[in-house]
Amino acid sequence: MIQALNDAMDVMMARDPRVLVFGEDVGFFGGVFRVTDGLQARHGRHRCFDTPIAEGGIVATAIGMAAYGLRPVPEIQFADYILPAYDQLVSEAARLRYRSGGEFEAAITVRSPYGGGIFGGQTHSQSPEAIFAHITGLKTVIPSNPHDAKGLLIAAVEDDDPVIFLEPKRLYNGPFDGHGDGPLKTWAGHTRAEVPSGYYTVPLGKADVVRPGGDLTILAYGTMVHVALAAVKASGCDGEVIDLRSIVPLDIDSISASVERTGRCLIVHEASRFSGFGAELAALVQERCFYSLERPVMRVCGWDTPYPHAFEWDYFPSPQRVGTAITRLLARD
Amino acid sequence: MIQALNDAMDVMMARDPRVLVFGEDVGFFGGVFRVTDGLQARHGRHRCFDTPIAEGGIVATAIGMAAYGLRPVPEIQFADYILPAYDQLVSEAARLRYRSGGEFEAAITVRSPYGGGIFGGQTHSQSPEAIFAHITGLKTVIPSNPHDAKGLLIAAVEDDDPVIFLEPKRLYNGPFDGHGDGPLKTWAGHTRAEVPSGYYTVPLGKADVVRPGGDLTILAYGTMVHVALAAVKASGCDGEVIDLRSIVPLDIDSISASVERTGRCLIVHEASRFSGFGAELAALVQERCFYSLERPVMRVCGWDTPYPHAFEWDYFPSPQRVGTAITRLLARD
Amino acid sequence: MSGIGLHVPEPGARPGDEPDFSHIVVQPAGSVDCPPHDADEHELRHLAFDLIRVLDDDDHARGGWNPRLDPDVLRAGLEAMLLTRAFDDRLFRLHRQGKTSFYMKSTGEEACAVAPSLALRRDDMAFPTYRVAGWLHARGYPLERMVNQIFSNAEDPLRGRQLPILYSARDYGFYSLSGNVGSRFGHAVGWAMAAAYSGRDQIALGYIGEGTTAEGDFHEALTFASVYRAPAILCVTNNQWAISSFSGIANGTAQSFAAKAIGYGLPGLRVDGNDFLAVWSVIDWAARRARAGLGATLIEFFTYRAAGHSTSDDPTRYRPASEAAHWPLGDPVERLSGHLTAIGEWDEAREETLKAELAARVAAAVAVAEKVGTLGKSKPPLREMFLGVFKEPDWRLTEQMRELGLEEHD
Amino acid sequence: MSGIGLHVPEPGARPGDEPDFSHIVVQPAGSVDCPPHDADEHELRHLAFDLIRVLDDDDHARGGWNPRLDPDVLRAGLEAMLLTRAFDDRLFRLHRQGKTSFYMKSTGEEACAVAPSLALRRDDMAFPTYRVAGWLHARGYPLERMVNQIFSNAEDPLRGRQLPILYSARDYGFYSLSGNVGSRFGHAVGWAMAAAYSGRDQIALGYIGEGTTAEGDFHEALTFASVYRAPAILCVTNNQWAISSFSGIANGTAQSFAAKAIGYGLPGLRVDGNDFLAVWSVIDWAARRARAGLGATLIEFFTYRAAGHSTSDDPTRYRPASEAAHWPLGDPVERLSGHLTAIGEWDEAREETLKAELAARVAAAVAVAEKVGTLGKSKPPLREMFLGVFKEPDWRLTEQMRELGLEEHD
Ligand SMILES: Cc1ncc(C[n+]2csc(CCOP(=O)(O)OP(=O)(O)O)c2C)c(N)n1
Ligand SMILES: Cc1ncc(C[n+]2csc(CCOP(=O)(O)OP(=O)(O)O)c2C)c(N)n1
Ligand SMILES: [Mg+2]
Ligand SMILES: [Mg+2]
Repeated sequence: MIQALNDAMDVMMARDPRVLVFGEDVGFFGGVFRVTDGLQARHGRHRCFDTPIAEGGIVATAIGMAAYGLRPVPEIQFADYILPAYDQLVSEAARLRYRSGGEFEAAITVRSPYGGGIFGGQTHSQSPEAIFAHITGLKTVIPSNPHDAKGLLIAAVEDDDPVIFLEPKRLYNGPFDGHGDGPLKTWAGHTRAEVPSGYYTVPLGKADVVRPGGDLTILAYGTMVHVALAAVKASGCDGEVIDLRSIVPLDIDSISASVERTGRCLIVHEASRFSGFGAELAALVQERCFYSLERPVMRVCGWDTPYPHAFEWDYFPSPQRVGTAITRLLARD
Repeated sequence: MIQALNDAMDVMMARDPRVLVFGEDVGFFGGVFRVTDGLQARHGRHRCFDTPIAEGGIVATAIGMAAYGLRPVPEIQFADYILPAYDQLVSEAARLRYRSGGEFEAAITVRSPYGGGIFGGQTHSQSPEAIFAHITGLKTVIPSNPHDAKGLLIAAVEDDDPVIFLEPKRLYNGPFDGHGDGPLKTWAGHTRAEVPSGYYTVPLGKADVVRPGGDLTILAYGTMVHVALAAVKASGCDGEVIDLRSIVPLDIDSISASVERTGRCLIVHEASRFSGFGAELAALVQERCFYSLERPVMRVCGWDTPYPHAFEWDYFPSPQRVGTAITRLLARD
Repeated sequence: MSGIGLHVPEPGARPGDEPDFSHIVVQPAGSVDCPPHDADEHELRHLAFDLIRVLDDDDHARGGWNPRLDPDVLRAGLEAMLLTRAFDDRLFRLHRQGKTSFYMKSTGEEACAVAPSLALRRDDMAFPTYRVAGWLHARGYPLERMVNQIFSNAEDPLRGRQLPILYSARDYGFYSLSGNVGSRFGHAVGWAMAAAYSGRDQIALGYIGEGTTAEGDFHEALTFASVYRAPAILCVTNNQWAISSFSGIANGTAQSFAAKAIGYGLPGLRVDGNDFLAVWSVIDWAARRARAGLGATLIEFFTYRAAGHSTSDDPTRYRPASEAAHWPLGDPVERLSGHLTAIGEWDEAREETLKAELAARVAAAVAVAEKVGTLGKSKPPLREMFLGVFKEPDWRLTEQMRELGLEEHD
Repeated sequence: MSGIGLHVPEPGARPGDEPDFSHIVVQPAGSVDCPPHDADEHELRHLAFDLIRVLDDDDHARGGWNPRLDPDVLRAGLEAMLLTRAFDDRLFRLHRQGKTSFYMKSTGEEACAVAPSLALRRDDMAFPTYRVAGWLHARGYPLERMVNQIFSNAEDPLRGRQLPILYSARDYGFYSLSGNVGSRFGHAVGWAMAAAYSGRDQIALGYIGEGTTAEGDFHEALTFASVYRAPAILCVTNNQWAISSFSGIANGTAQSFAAKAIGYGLPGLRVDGNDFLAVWSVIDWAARRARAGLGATLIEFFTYRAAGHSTSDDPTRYRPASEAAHWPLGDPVERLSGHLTAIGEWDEAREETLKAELAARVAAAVAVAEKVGTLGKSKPPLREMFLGVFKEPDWRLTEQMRELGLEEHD
């Protein structure tokens, strides 16, 4: 997935001189996860460079550049460290077009490695998508595989709205089914690991039914898509797994159509549960599919605690926990 | 309500030398809403003082003071301006006890005027409670009347956890039923405007059934409690209105008990709907009361736009909009 | 003062006290040297502690910082300052009459907005605060557009979405304002970097209030400006007050906001903000430096907020009512007018005529806007509430529009 | 260099280049004056551009900043630095063996942690970065507790909740660390203000990396320290690198991090961070100033990060592999050892004995902790995941504990 993301930026930098890539350690070094590796060498120091350690300043600079007419693609080193830039994203990027009557807009794409599963402890593991989903004017994208990652990132860079692009770092080097003690898998051989070369897009706001099924609907994104698939497989049920790909815009039609068919809905995310994005999904599903629902919409999420280093595999939603929820949803009364 | 809040701080400053009050313009001037009026004169400049315009710095300073053993009560001038302090609240205040194995804690109470209805435009009107509700380790309190405001604020100051205390500024000078063009009402004569003198608390996490009823349950907090009451009255139905008072901790038992009885639930808040706190309430209600629900849980909220100056009374949930939702919820099929 | 205990600074005078500006050292006009614009930063450090002044007490221009402007330019500056004042007075009164929800004046600080607006190029960009409307007046922004914005009426260029006076005027080099203070200071630096990246010699001018320099945004903007040598002029308007807090609440024991430049390796200039010529001159110096690729300059405009903070404020609650009258650096309008008179290019009669004409222009613009409608009496179509959130409304917004009986395109 | 175009700074040398420290001016030890600790800030400004050094190339202590410490104190400092190094070496290797998830060394910077720890009082409080474990070693924090934390095992004092090395040790004057850089710098100021408010003469010492000075937190902390005259010592550890970014990415065209003090009206001292005596001396000076109620001092420790950033880093990708060996200010351990030897208070044999003893102490502590268990082999009871979030778990946490089969009190 790292290569796919790198590709996306490489393609866009070659196509469009307005695209700049910058962030902490992204220049000469190529990023702590190497996602920007080689971009400085290929496109020049003025197009891919290091920044001071000041996330608010990084985003402010990007907004100013966008106001000039460029299309900056800043990186925040870890999504945990996006919070110092939260005011810039919410009060400025998300509101600029609206409040200026369309005179200025903030066409920026803020990339950030995100989520847990790498023993990164409290501040290298968090999943803050809900605090962006609530902010009107921001789009939020979370890919689950290399193919989508590249296509979505290109679409995000081309989008005229500010996009938060969260990269599940547990998926950087391979799919992950949630078994913390399992062998490491690489992307090799995975169907979604084949990344076309050159330019292509995956549109924002289109979910992907990664496993069609009739028994129940599982809504997931990022790493949890793989965990959900593993759980469905283990359960032996015919579950439909929908990869949302972007949570804003949200593909509400695919969600409703599926739940209306299955009558059962399970939501899975890593972020802690309370007031997480799963709450909005549950609220929407029961608003729109109430009379089709056989069971309450269920959520399997991170617990309502900070991300705990030693208890990573107890916190991270596991195929077992997802399986238990599936069993409950499918139980005959 | 201003006087009640002022009272609460006055009482606590007199009782406990560890209580300090500070923020932008709160010292000599007494705050732009005059909530800290007289505290500097009564308790001294070292106990109630102005700060630099740096919300992150205000909260950081408060956390450091709390780590020493004080109980700071900083004010953020408008809740819209709390975002520069978001990282301090989330990464530091909310996590300090947890990550330090209990060695340090951040017993701070961050007060902030909040919400719309005063023609304050985009950045003097927002309701950011959802972004706090999602953060484990923070408590979030929103009073709806003078009596509760004082008792809840005292409870918050005494609480050992960090508390975000959001004061609906539309209620500062009187209850408000949502009719933007109606005559101004003062608190005089309102049942909850009688504020006992001296020390008393209203516990965090206990909702208040402000109007018992059997037809449906309306969950609200802050200004919307009054709007909900007005709408119930206008509709002529027997709606139960629950004032949550604090959204974390949440009084889930009162909520469940009510909805199990009424089978219908409406959630009202000013913040924009998508991924707002109403989503969590809807998710919880359908999780816990699914088999009692006659209708989907409904939400009436601010639209998914920034807070728009000229369209304030179109944006702000009105008794009419609440009334329409009540009608839909009560409609026979 | 020292000793243990929490130190909390206080201004020299509070209501009831005599105004006290004895701590302010006013250097004679012309006494500060004017180094070449490409001098090394370390040769410029003393300027951050001096006070650059051109106009002397006898209304003459003195010293190396005298920009030697054409009298036409000076008259244009005077006119724009007077227009700013006329507009402020009128709109402030309209607020009292309930015709708008909010207004803010810039009385006493007009030179800090007008001189840069005239000194810089049309393709440069200002990143304003709410107190530099003079920038727009200096560039001939249509008055009725401003009033329409202030009334949030059907002709409001910001479509009813924004608080009064939080203008946006791209074609006039005026970036979108917002209610948050400080959060656009870094945008100025990003814009300047983008200009440099694009190979253009445009510059960005960032404004920030002295109170707001305490925000992290200020520091991050200066850091980026320093690291990438951004062609920006970063200006602190030190008008002594931030609502009710005096400048010592932002600056602590330091005496100069310009001195903050030193820590970033940038030149810091401290200038008499009520001296139109001095303000022009430092802006011009910094612009030449920036256009030459030598990076940013921090400028402190030393001035005084003569009016209340906004229509919601009553300054007599926290400072002596007569403080403004004691401000040692005078009034920018009177000083420029006095200078023009002293050099024989102006007289009282012309000023009276001009004032009357400007008042009439403002009145005419207000009349036009009032005909469209004042706050609440007229507003843009309701669908504007939903437009511009995203480039294209998503299903949430279209559904919500439908709920209000609106069509996306009607 | 000037001209239009986006300027992006680069370090003097990259992998494959010769290390280049020619831009660093090393002033002779003893050449910088030592003003009284209660001098006025404006008399101290030059110190921000100087480099305070005590230990000369011939291993002797020189000049007014010589703290004239007892040899016992010097030996305690040397021992703590050697212990820090021994601990780092051992734990770094344990990471390679998969016994922990993460580790960070402070090689080359030990004096910046150890000297302040010994110079300050037990009731003062340090607000550390992840690179000052020497503070704990200097105060005798039990080694096996540190290792237990690093292993996140059943005896981990932080109950498995925190990344390795993000210690908290209140009784040792060591505030809770976190993975975020910078966000505790302002806590130091708040703590110091609280001490002053409480009428105590305790002081807070804040640490921050030179890269992290770019965060708004840094500026806001200095602003509050200046405004309220907080009894704090605010220290920038300039080890030249922030992961792969050289110091010019934080400081732009400025040469001194200490010079940032000037903009706040605070004294700024720039000191040779590899000189134990000089570090001690400036801390002592600043502590006396703070305890006298004269407010905060900003100190720049000029040093070099000799090791990689962390166990996740490979510095040869972005800087010459031999750069550390060329660092012009030497190694803090060797320099202090050399000084003790020069004054006849130390010799090679004693050092070898001490090193062996320290290695054995570390090994013994590791053995104890390994017996409890390494990462994943042992952990605190699972309910610790839910405790400490709030003072008392609310229904959400108790329900979730129940879902995992846990009782709140078992
Ligand atoms: C982030 C933020 N915090 C607080 C406020 C409230 N506020 C509005 S203006 C102001 C004072 C600003 O003072 P200064 O920067 O000196 O500018 P001046 O009003 O003097 O021009 C404050 C605190 C705000 N608008 N934004
Ligand atoms: C807020 C935040 N942003 C980014 C990071 C990632 N990060 C960890 S250490 C580091 C470099 C810090 O450099 P410096 O301040 O010089 O300290 P040093 O490592 O040299 O001691 C960065 C960018 C972080 N931990 N926190
Ligand atoms: Mg001001
Ligand atoms: Mg460093």
